[in-house]
Amino acid sequence: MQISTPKQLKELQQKFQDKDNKLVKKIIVCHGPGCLASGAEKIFEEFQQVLSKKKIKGVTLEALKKTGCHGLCEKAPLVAIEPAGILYTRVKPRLVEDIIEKTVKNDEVIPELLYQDPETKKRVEKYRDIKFYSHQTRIALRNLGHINTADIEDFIRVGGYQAMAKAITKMTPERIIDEVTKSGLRGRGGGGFSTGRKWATCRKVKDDTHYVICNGDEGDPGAFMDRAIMEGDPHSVLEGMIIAAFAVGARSGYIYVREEYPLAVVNLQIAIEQAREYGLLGESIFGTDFSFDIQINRGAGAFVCGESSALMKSVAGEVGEPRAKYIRSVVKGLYDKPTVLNNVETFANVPVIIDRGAKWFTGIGAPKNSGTKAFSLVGKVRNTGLIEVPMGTSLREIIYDIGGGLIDGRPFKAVQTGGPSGGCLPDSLLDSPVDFDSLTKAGSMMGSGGMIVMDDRTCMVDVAKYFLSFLVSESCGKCNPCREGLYQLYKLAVKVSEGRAEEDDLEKMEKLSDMIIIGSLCGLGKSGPNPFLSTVRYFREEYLAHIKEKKCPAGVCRELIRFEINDKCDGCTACILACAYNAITGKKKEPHVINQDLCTHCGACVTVCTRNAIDVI
Amino acid sequence: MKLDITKVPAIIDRHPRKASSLIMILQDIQKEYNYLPSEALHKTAEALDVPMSKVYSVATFYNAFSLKPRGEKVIRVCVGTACHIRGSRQIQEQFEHHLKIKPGETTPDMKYSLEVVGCVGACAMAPVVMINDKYYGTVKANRIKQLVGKG
Amino acid sequence: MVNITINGKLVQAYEDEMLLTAIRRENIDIPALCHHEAVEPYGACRLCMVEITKDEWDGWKNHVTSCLYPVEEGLIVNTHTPTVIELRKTILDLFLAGSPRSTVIRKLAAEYGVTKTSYEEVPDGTDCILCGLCTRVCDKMGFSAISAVNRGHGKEIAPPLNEPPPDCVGCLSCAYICPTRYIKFTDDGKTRKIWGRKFKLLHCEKTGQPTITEEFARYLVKNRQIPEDYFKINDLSHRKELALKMGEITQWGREE
Amino acid sequence: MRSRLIVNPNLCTGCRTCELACSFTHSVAGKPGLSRIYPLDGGFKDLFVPVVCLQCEDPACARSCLVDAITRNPETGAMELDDKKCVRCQACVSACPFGCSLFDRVNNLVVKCDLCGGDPACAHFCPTKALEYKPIVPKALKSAG
Repeated sequence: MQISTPKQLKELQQKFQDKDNKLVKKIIVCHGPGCLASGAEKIFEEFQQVLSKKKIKGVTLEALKKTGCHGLCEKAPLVAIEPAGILYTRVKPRLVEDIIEKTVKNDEVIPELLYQDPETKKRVEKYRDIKFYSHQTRIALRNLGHINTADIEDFIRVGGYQAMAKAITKMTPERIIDEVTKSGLRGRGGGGFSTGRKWATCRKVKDDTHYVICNGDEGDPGAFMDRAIMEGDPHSVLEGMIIAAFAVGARSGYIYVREEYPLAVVNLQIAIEQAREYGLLGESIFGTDFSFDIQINRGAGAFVCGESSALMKSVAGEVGEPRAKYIRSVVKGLYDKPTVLNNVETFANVPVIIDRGAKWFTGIGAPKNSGTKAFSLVGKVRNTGLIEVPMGTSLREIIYDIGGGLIDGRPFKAVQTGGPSGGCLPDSLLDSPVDFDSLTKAGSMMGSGGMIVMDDRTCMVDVAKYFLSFLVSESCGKCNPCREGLYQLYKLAVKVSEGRAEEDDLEKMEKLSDMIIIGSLCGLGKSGPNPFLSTVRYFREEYLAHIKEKKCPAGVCRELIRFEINDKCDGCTACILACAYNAITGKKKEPHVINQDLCTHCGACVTVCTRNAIDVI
Repeated sequence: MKLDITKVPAIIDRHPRKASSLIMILQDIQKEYNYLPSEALHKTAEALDVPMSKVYSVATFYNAFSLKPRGEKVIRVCVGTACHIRGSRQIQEQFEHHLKIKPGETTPDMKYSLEVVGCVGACAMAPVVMINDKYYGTVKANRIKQLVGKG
Repeated sequence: MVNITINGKLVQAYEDEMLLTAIRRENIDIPALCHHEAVEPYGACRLCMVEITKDEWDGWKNHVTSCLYPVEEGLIVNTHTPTVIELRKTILDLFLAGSPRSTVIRKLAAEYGVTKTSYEEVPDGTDCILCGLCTRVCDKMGFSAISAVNRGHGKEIAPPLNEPPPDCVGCLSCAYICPTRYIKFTDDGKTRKIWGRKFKLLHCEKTGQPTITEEFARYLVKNRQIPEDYFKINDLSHRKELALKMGEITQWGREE
Repeated sequence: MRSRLIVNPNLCTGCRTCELACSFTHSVAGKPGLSRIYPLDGGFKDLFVPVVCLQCEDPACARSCLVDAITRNPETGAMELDDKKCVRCQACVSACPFGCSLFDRVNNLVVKCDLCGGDPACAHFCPTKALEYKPIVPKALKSAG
């Protein structure tokens, strides 16, 4: 099937819609990252088996859909029943038969499987009434949870590739770039650079070859938006890339996917092959003289390859060492050719902007920060998951309304955004809007969209130490300030966390941080001290507690704490089994005791104790 | 046991003979052998006409590559931010304790390798452990023994 | 030619040249450990960083490595601002922590007032500062016998698989270019040892004096089309031959 | 027409003034450097031959230099060695068939004649005109290789 005109595409869409309309019921099994980690595949197989065994009128195997991330990962695995709009949470394989019998066959809702509002304790029947969803606006994630992963039919059914058809057959490259520029779309990878301006610069470079690269090297720990898009809606990324390629005059494109995402590679590859089959990739697209094809490159486990020049080196099969930014990659990028590099989410936004126009897009979000941003809301928050909100939404709204507040109702302490380049923001900034400029002003960063919520049991010194140790092992090692500077900064953070530091060590750390920021070659080093700087800025007392009182108020830093079992212990032996160091002894149903000489303060016992019987002192 | 590297030329042939194929070829070799045998590195260097030093540089720069044989089951403990604040360090230590190896090492019986990974992108289910290609979410310290058992 | 201002003085620089070249032409001393004219600039040691600005930048300033920042019309460069000096001090302090025994580093650090590192000395630190000059010159010469391995703080320079490197010809360029003289070799006039490899030296047929390694000569014969005969005798014998030849010619001139 | 350094051994007395002149002109850190010119006993009774770089048309020194440190000065025609680029591999020292790339062991430098940028000191100070810098091309001495 080769589509050669926009009309053919429309006809095809109609055909797929008609086919879909015939489905009386749809059983949607979420295959997002969270659900996959909770056994979604088993649920899907179970549905397949039960459905093929039972004969239900109008419900065939076609009713069964495997979609991308629904977002509410906390309650994974998720199953939705359409068109009723029912969302079942924490589904287990043994419940599948029940769901088919009751809900699919007889439209009967199973209350125990419904989402329970943490405040009202009420079960919510309709998907859209769950607060987690009602506060969101989905653009980049528009198709997740609605269409089959890597299925071009389903994608075309919901209007896929229409924007691309419009761009190629009705618009000039200049008009496209103009539209994207006017939309105010800024790089969703975290840099926040104007996408339209990037394209315009690239187009202007006179060269016989231009490249388009999609950065799918989502390296920030705690972020998985791009993974969800690449796995759940790969065609949106392709469509965005094709439009970009047409706009800048590129004939080849690359998608660089980090190696930790094998499923993303599989689904993108399927999508590419489907698009080629339909004539949407390859020679003379839509009968024009525009030709474009895409190749996937898998990363090999290097955070620094998220940096553009390092990524391009890696695509070329080399070591991912960044080069100095004085020569911009948009002018001299992959193989020294002008190259547009955008992030997955940025590309996923492009078709919608072309389809609905810049004006519509600027109507969403905040001034100079138009549109939405996807976040992975994780950490000590109740509703962990994948969300998308208009720019400018406050942190409070995200954490409390969508996230449902903190686990066990513990006090909020900080929220970390921007990954290892970002920072930790305290409760005093909960009402500040989430957009590129506000976050930077607050000493953090938008980053690619990880949002990690921390409660009072999270130690900020430990968090800074964590990020520094991450960066020390991920630094490419080329330049001195990053390789040696971050290493020394890490060593100093360890000193603080172990209670060996003195007050002037903090100043030393701050001074060193300033020099690392000025001196480093690439963004990794230049933003490396941010997690330390932001925590010391907002949580200085906590650092001082470690230094002066030799105490870790959050009860995390091992050298400064010890554990004791209190009288709530009912002798369940859970902690004894969890302790890897045999430091806990006691008989069943008798209070246990911790041998302080053997205890390593790892805290495993605390995590398994259901009686709150272990105190951190 | 002598290593059979006769499959290497076929792996190389699946890719264009140019320097930019290097990482992809190494990935495929690793997939086949579970690590990068040195003879395979030499063959790759020769076939792509890339200096051996560059091949070695790439093979040691990226985390995904191992120059030592790895165990049947590769246990990867996610130590991403979300996992960290939900206790991945304990999980890692539990594995270290039960398997008596450190990250990057393999048990002498070649059954298990332990690795830590920056983030596997399943942050909502923190802490997460991957055993070969399978994900395990919300892992608790007392589940480790069982995980090591089944994997 | 482009006009730039260096430390308040208006100077001219060639287009496409790097700032460092223009600065050094003015006899301004700024340190650079990873820079060598034989290879492409790299920007790893960060010691040559300077402050730049332009009139039209509205007071905005940037710090760049002068070794790979191309000169631009109207650039205002300051090579010794307090921040730049502080930066160099910090970098040298960090280098000193990693290479506490290196005389080169100690001397340079002392010039910036750092006599003892204020950081924790790196356990098993070496004199290698990972400037990458050895690997870059080895690449440039066409051997690529050694390379950087691992990354981050575990990075080091090594031959592939840590075995004697087959592509090495024993030219010693890596050892000569190393700013901290970390790369060790031995040469007893018969054999040369470097990177765990042994090389036999060629000897002048007339004087018996050693010249270059067999492998290096073979490489030059093969890749640079130098006649093999040229390597049979050393430079002194070549000169004597030339003198003899010229003498003969002159002699003919006399006879005529 | 470009000038060349002409050697006429018939006039050479072996006084070694040229060597001194070269050494002082190419001093290293205030100390005399290695002379690029060598008056050698040519093996014919009273005849001395000052051996100096011939600035070949297709020079083996430049061809053997793997870092492109030896290039021709378009004004003087001299093959000049850029010490900032030289990595001391001494390929040129071994490759020059006339032995005119020299290794200065004292200063750890590779050196060769650069015609002093257009006014060779050796010719300037030669008392007997055995060395002359003038626009003549001797027929007998063609480039080597």
